[in-house]
Amino acid sequence: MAPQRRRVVSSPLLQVKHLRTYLQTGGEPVKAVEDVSFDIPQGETFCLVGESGSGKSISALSVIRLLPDGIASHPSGEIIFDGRDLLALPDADIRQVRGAQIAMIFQEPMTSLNPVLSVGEQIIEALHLHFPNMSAEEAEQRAVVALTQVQIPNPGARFRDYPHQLSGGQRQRVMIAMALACQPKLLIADEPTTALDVTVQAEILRLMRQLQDDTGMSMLFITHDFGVVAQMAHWVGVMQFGRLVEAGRCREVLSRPRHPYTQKLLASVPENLAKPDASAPPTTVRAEPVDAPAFEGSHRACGESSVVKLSRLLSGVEANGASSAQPAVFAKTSSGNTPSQVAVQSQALIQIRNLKVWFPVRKGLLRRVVDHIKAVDDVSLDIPRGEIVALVGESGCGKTTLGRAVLQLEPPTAGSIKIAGRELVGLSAKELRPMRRQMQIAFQDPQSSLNPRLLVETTLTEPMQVHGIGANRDERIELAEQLLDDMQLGREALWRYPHEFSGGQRQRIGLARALALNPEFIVCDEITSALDVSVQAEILQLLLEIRRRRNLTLLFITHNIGVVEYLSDRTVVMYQGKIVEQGSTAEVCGAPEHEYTRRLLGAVPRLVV
Amino acid sequence: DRQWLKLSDMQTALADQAQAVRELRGLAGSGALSAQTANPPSSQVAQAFQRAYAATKLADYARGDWSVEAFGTNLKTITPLISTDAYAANVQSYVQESLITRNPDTLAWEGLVAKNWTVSEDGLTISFDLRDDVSFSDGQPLTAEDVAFTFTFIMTDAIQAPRDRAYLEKIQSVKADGKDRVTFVFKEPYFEALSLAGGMNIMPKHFYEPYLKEPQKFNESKGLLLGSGPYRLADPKNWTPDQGSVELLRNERYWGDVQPAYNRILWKIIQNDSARLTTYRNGDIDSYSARPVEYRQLQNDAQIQGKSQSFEYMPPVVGYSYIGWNQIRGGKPTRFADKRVRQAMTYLTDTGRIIKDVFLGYAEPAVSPFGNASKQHAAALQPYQANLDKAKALLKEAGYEDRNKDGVLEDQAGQAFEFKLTYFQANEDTSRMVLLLKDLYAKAGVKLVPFPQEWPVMLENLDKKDFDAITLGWTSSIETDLYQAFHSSQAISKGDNFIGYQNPELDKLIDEARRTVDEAKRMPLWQQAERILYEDQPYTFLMRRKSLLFVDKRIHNLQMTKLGLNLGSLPLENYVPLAQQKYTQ
Amino acid sequence: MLTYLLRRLLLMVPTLLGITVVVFAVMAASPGGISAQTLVGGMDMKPQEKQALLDYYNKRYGLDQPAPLQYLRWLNNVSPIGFVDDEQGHKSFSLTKGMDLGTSFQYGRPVADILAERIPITLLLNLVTIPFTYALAIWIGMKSATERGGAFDIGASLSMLALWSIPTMLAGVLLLGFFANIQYFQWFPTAGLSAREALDMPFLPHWNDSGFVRGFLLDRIWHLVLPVICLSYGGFAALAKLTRTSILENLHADYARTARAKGLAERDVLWTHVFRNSLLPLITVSAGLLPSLLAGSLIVENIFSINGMGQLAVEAVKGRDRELVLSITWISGFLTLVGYLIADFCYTLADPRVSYD
Amino acid sequence: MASSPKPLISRQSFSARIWRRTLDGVGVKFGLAWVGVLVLFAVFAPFLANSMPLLMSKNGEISAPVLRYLSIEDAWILVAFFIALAVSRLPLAGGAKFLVFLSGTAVAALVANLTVQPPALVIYDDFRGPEYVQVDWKIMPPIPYAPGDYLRDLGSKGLEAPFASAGHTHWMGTEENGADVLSRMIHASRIALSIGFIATGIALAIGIVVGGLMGYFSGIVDMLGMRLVEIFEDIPTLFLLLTFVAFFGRSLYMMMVIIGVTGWSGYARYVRTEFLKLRKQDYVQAAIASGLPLHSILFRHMLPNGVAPLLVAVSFGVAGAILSEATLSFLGLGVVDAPSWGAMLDQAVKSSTFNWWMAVFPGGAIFMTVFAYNLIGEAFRDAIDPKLSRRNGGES
Ligand SMILES: Nc1ncnc2c1ncn2[C@@H]1O[C@H](COP(=O)(O)OP(=O)(O)OP(=O)(O)O)[C@@H](O)[C@H]1O
Ligand SMILES: Nc1ncnc2c1ncn2[C@@H]1O[C@H](COP(=O)(O)OP(=O)(O)OP(=O)(O)O)[C@@H](O)[C@H]1O
Ligand SMILES: [Mg+2]
Ligand SMILES: [Mg+2]
Repeated sequence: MAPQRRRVVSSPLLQVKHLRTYLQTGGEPVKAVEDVSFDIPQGETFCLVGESGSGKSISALSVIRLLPDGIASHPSGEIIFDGRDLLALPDADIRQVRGAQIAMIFQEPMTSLNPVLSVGEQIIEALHLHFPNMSAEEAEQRAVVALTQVQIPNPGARFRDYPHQLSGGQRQRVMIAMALACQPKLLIADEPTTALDVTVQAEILRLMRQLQDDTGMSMLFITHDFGVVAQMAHWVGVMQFGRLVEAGRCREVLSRPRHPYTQKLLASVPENLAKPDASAPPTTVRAEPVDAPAFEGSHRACGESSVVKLSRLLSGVEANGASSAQPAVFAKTSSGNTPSQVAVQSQALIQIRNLKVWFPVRKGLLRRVVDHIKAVDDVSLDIPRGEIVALVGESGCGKTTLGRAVLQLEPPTAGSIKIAGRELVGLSAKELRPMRRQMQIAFQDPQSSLNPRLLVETTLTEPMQVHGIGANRDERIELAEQLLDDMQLGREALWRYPHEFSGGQRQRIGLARALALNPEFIVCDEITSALDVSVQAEILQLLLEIRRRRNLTLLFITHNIGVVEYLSDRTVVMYQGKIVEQGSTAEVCGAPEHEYTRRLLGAVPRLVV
Repeated sequence: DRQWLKLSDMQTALADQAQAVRELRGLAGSGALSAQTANPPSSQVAQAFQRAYAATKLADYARGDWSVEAFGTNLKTITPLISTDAYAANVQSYVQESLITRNPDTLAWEGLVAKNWTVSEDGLTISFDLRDDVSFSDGQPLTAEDVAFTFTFIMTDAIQAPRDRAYLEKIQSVKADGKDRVTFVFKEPYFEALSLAGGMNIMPKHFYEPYLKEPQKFNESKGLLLGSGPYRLADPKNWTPDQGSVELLRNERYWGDVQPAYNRILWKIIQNDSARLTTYRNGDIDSYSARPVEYRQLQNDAQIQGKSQSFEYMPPVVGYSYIGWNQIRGGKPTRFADKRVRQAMTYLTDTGRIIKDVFLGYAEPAVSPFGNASKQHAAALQPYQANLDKAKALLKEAGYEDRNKDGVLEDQAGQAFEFKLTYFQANEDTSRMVLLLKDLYAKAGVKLVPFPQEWPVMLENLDKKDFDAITLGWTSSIETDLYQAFHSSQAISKGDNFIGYQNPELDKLIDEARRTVDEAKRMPLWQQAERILYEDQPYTFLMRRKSLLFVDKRIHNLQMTKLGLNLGSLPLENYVPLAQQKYTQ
Repeated sequence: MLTYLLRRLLLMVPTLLGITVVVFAVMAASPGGISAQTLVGGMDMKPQEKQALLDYYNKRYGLDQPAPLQYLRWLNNVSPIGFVDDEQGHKSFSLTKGMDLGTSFQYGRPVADILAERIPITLLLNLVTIPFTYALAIWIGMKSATERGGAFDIGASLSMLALWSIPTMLAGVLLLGFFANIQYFQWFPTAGLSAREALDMPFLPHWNDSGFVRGFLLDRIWHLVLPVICLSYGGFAALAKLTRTSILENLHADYARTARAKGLAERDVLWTHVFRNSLLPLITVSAGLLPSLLAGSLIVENIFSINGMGQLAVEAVKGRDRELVLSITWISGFLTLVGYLIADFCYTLADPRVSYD
Repeated sequence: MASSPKPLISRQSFSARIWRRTLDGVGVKFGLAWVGVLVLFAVFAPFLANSMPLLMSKNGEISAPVLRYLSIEDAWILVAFFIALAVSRLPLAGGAKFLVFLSGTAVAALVANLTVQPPALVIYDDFRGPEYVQVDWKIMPPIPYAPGDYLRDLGSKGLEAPFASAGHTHWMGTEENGADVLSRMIHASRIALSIGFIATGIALAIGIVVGGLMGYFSGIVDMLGMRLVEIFEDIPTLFLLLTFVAFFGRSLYMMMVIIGVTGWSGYARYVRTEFLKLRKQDYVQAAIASGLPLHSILFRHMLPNGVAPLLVAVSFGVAGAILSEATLSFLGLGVVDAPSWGAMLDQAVKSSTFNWWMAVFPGGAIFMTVFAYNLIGEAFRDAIDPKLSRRNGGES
């Protein structure tokens, strides 16, 4: 999906030559950008990719000179824009360039708009600034036009809305409208879609391409998603440790990466990840205390075995009836099962029936409940023992709530949840406590998922102690050390605090904590969403390995279809609190039945090489 | 008429004796038209106005300007009878007058509104002849009816004047015989009958009579004040405390033989001591009464000295302070019920030291309730001299010894001699004195625990007789009645003999003296009573404190009289010479 | 919005009841209570007269009844709806009986009158103080934030902290001693809220044949200078620090960066974008500032001889004046709560994100 | 890892980092130094300023009168100080250290109560009497006047300026009753330290429990809790103080308790908001999911993470409590006889003849102490929130 149109290249609009940006923050200066050079031709898009902290944003901010004066310095470099060296311009002149000729949009649509000014005011502000002679009505018209351009419905009315009244996608559109209002020659977009849903992302990306075609502007586009790169870029630059390690035509870089770092990055993309070795020894060799059916291990080991094929076939049947009432579907599914499949179903570790989690909306004098947010609405789902079930869906569709409800972190409004045949709903906190051993959860945000005040050791052994695992402290420490071994972390990590680890390492510790009680079932809530691709790849591989060794059952919540395809056995698609489709991953992703699933899959930017 | 209550309202300016003097005059009456003097000098000036008249003859005498003073607390009301504080009484003294007044030089009574008076043989009937030219500030003439009305008004139960009623209830009736003659009839002979009858502030009938129908309105009023005095309120009905000051205007209709000098009398309310002194420094108030420590320091302050005349004097009516030893607590006699213990405590209480260290010599030791200059006092009695050995001996005799060698005495039962001395918290000099006493008593192995209290709490404890010892002060008058504080009858529950002191011999003497109208016979009785008190030491009498006063130099004709300094005494004798006048209105 | 307001007002009821219950209980149990108060008024009375006075109080306030009953009686008097006695002594429920705050034991006057006298004075002080405090604090906070790390910032931060640490009474006495004293600088008056002469002057300053006449207004301002300084410096320092913090936070907010990317000059970023957002926390704080000024004024009122609520409150407590204390506490509590409510309401006006319904 | 450009591997714990960052400034060092000096004064007050000799020899017999006159409180504070010193050297975790210290001081208090029996009455004049003058040699404390020694025998009249008294030296003059101001200043540092810490400690304890419960449970608990908070916010502290003083007499401990009991509402609000935020944190959810007991969740997982910003409020609260004591003295409710800065400042403020030494020294000490606490609080706040600090550029 490369850009549809190419323009004849004259001279580059922007030339960055040997740019160095150092940041002074106390001790050693941070060499955020080291000797970076690239050109952006008129009307074309240059994509900067690279992992977090590689200097992408700083490069972009250097171009528009938005780095704080006090801390940033440029020991060398030139930024030639339209024949002028931006680095040499005085402040007053650079302000004329900013906004008018170079505009910038940022990653966080939630916070990048001033909450107390209406969106119209914020657009008009830019217009007034750069076209001082423009009358108020004209400015207003231009603003409405800009909003129309970015396809905001009913722009005349939206004009007076405040940012919080818009959805994330709409806000990002407003940002774009604001940037484009003065018809800049260069648009810098710093991860403009990272915070958005895939479906929304797809629309925004399409919109940006279209606007580029219409206006002929150039773009400096920053992302870390190669799928997005493939869609947007004419040119690609790959950054690592502040250096541009590789740059070139998009197609060439993606198909024939020369630098090892680029190669590594591309290999880490889930689509390109090697599936775990199918010939690995069956997990049954590891003695598990739980009554795991012997066939579980072989299930994965024989890859596309007959069972899987059969299940896919069957799930096709399910999918047909997916839009009708769920329980009925289930009845149908189970009734249509072959004997072996029935065995699997009846062995389902987690059985969810007609689960509802409604959040009351209270209003009025007495705070009476007038309505409900139906976060999870009548969901029935079986999670077979030993399988990885992926739960996908757009933001806010109720994935997290479902996961939390299964673990009884959110009291369900109605329905039943059974783990290994035991009912969870309605248990008191005290009765629940011993059950908690069997089910755990891991979270998305590596920052907040570990208690910053506790040693890793405490984090891992405290639950063990509560649940009486390990006879004494030494034994528990021993167990914790084994866990860290499993997680491919050094044993000495036990004696450190969470902040002393990188995001990926912390995510492993989070997993270790979840595993500490030796549970049968773990809910993984977007555990890789905040991570770079290469780190994500490591975590995913680790997860599969552990699953293999411990015969774990996972509910894997994500919205990354690549990850789903790589990891999961079954996929469940949620939409507005309901399950709209479920079945084996290959089938759901390969032949989506439901309209929404199709849309979701279509929106995923793919790295087509 | 002991008003120790007033001490509480004057917390910040306890030493403000100048005010006490004025207040006394307010109660006793002010100024008099001499009916006795047969031939007044050249002019027709009455005896009571003679001093004021003399002042007008001084070379630099001038009328005009204002007198500006400061009050230390906020006034709650200035309506007579219901007001309780000395400040209000001070204001009232400029507005209302009584029948007779004391001569500052001779202390003899002189007529003011009354021309002259006669006392019946038995002392039970007193008749006053009124001047016929007296009128209230609103122009209405003052007649005998008004005097009779005043009595009726006070005696009306609905009017909240229990205090005044308590004094006047010895009077049986007050009758107006025509316009100019009024007769008081007493129920029994009473030594202070004349001052009681003649000292009553005359309230205009036409002004106050309506409130007999609406007593509640009177009781809640803030500024209902009208009289025949030299000054008046601008609006006699509507003064309110939130004005933050009290201002009196010259009574243009004043009937007196001499018109006062000042155009206005103004009192500012300044609660904070240092603000008050600063205001005085800045010349915004005319006088400042200082605590001993301040006074001594200000003596060396050039700025103050440059603008002030300073006075230290002992007014004849100054109150005395004492430590009262509670003799009965919870129905049982305390250790202070033993006379020897009380005497020992007095020996330990080195008043000389207290006067020297705390009051810097600006006080004199008190022997008894009677002042040294009073005729009630027997000159032979000398204050107890501090004597540690005597005190120790007395205590030993009473059975106190340090039995466990911890430095504190114990009685036979092993109970340590430790007691709490209750005192009112807001007075610095008292706190200093208590700390000194603590150290003095410690030398004999007696442990004093200072116990400062808030006023209402202290009153409650007094009322319940729930204290070990207490230090307080009584105000005095020219002649002091012992009945209230020392008579056995007052020891019953709510009386003012809160220390539970009973001595039948003393009771008899007090009763006798109160009945004796003849001064020559009465005084020996008081002196006998004093001797008993001296021996018994129900109180340890501490001292009488001098008034320490700075007055702005622009105020002229300040003189010392037998009643103390004549600052603001009525009829007004002070004035500001033309050159120094500040206020023109 | 209306339901929100109503709800908030309803929630005040239990709080106010709670306050009065606590205060009443403490009052009832405290020594030197009401009965002692009657003693103060009746020191020179004879026993039977005291008894009569006590009877009068008993009848009026039901002092002989158990405390809970007394409380209910008080509550009934104070609440705008409740039971009334008609001539025959029958109780009937009335919706229009009005509030009766009772009569102060100490002053012998209706509490409402006393409050009506004092509240305007305190209000005047606060009304003058608050804008003054805010304006200066915001200016200083803003300047230090924009010049962060500079000499002004460090100097201002330190002096704000130092100001905050000065005991009010010391400041008051020093101000009085140096700026209202003939020995140093007699620039300001020592006591009260206006000079006697000024009461006779016209309102505005003007010239007449005897020279310049400062007029009532100027005189009042002149009297207010020192008390207002004393009253405000502490809160002012705290506010300045808060402003600085808040502006710093917003200077680095994402939307500020967006504004800069538009090409706005730093000054415009500050004024059009940062400033309004930074004011939001100040609104919350201002709710608490109001009652704190009311309470803090006791010392200032004493030093500068101003008859405000602070003095009244202390006098009332010291005199165990139950009706007065109760009224002052519940009214100030009520005002505090209303202050919070107003602050929240202002917040909705200032911040479009917040809405109550 | 490419994603972590700065190797964050450091051995410091979170609190140690905050502490280090807090200490990293001139102001806070000054503040801590001042508080440290106060602590030393408080602990060694009886040896620094007292009327009796530290050591003397009479007829060849050597005695230490200071020790004989040491009060129970003196002894207890001394022992507690040394226990604290010793414990800080022990290789124990923070919590354990604190426990050891607490139990140690509790035992010390008990022992002191049983063993220390100073004379019930001290007559300071005697120390200048023959018994203590006719000695072979004696060592006096640097300031040879006890705080309660009103120098009666020397005829001190009180309120004498520094060095103005004849025959005896007073570095900071004498106060109203004639006692040495410096001596009282030194002894009063105890009140200054303890009133701040104990009052704030009480307020904090109540605030944390109430606020924590409100924040964790929310719902109806929160509603009721908030009403309670509002009630306590609206009842004037002064009112309670006046009443309680009438109840129980004046005592320092009473004051601390009342300032504490009435001051918790702010902390409760604070903790509540903090807990409402923390409750949603993943690690708290994880703790719940692990089936940890409530007290562990509240006090181990939530409190330590919510307490840092609270501590800032505390340091300002400590400063505020000291000012409260001064205000109380202004109202005439201060402690009697016991030395206190507030009471001394009050003497300066109340006396109309402005005695500068009474204002400058106690007023200065109050100012310095409050300022020191405020500096510490400020530095602490900066350390917690690096965006606001003057030193760091802040990561925009
Ligand atoms: N304000 C700052 N102060 C100091 N260092 C900074 C600051 N901002 C960024 N850095 C450092 O500069 C380097 C480059 O950061 P930059 O924001 O450009 O990374 P990035 O490639 O945009 O990463 P991401 O994908 O996470 O946005 C990083 O090491 C970062 O830690
Ligand atoms: N405690 C709550 N109270 C009220 N509404 C809630 C609550 N928690 C979640 N919701 C609502 O329930 C819906 C589902 O939320 P949920 O967090 O489960 O979505 P999600 O699918 O996990 O989204 P994302 O991908 O963004 O994490 C959302 O509309 C959310 O606003
Ligand atoms: Mg970035
Ligand atoms: Mg989610």
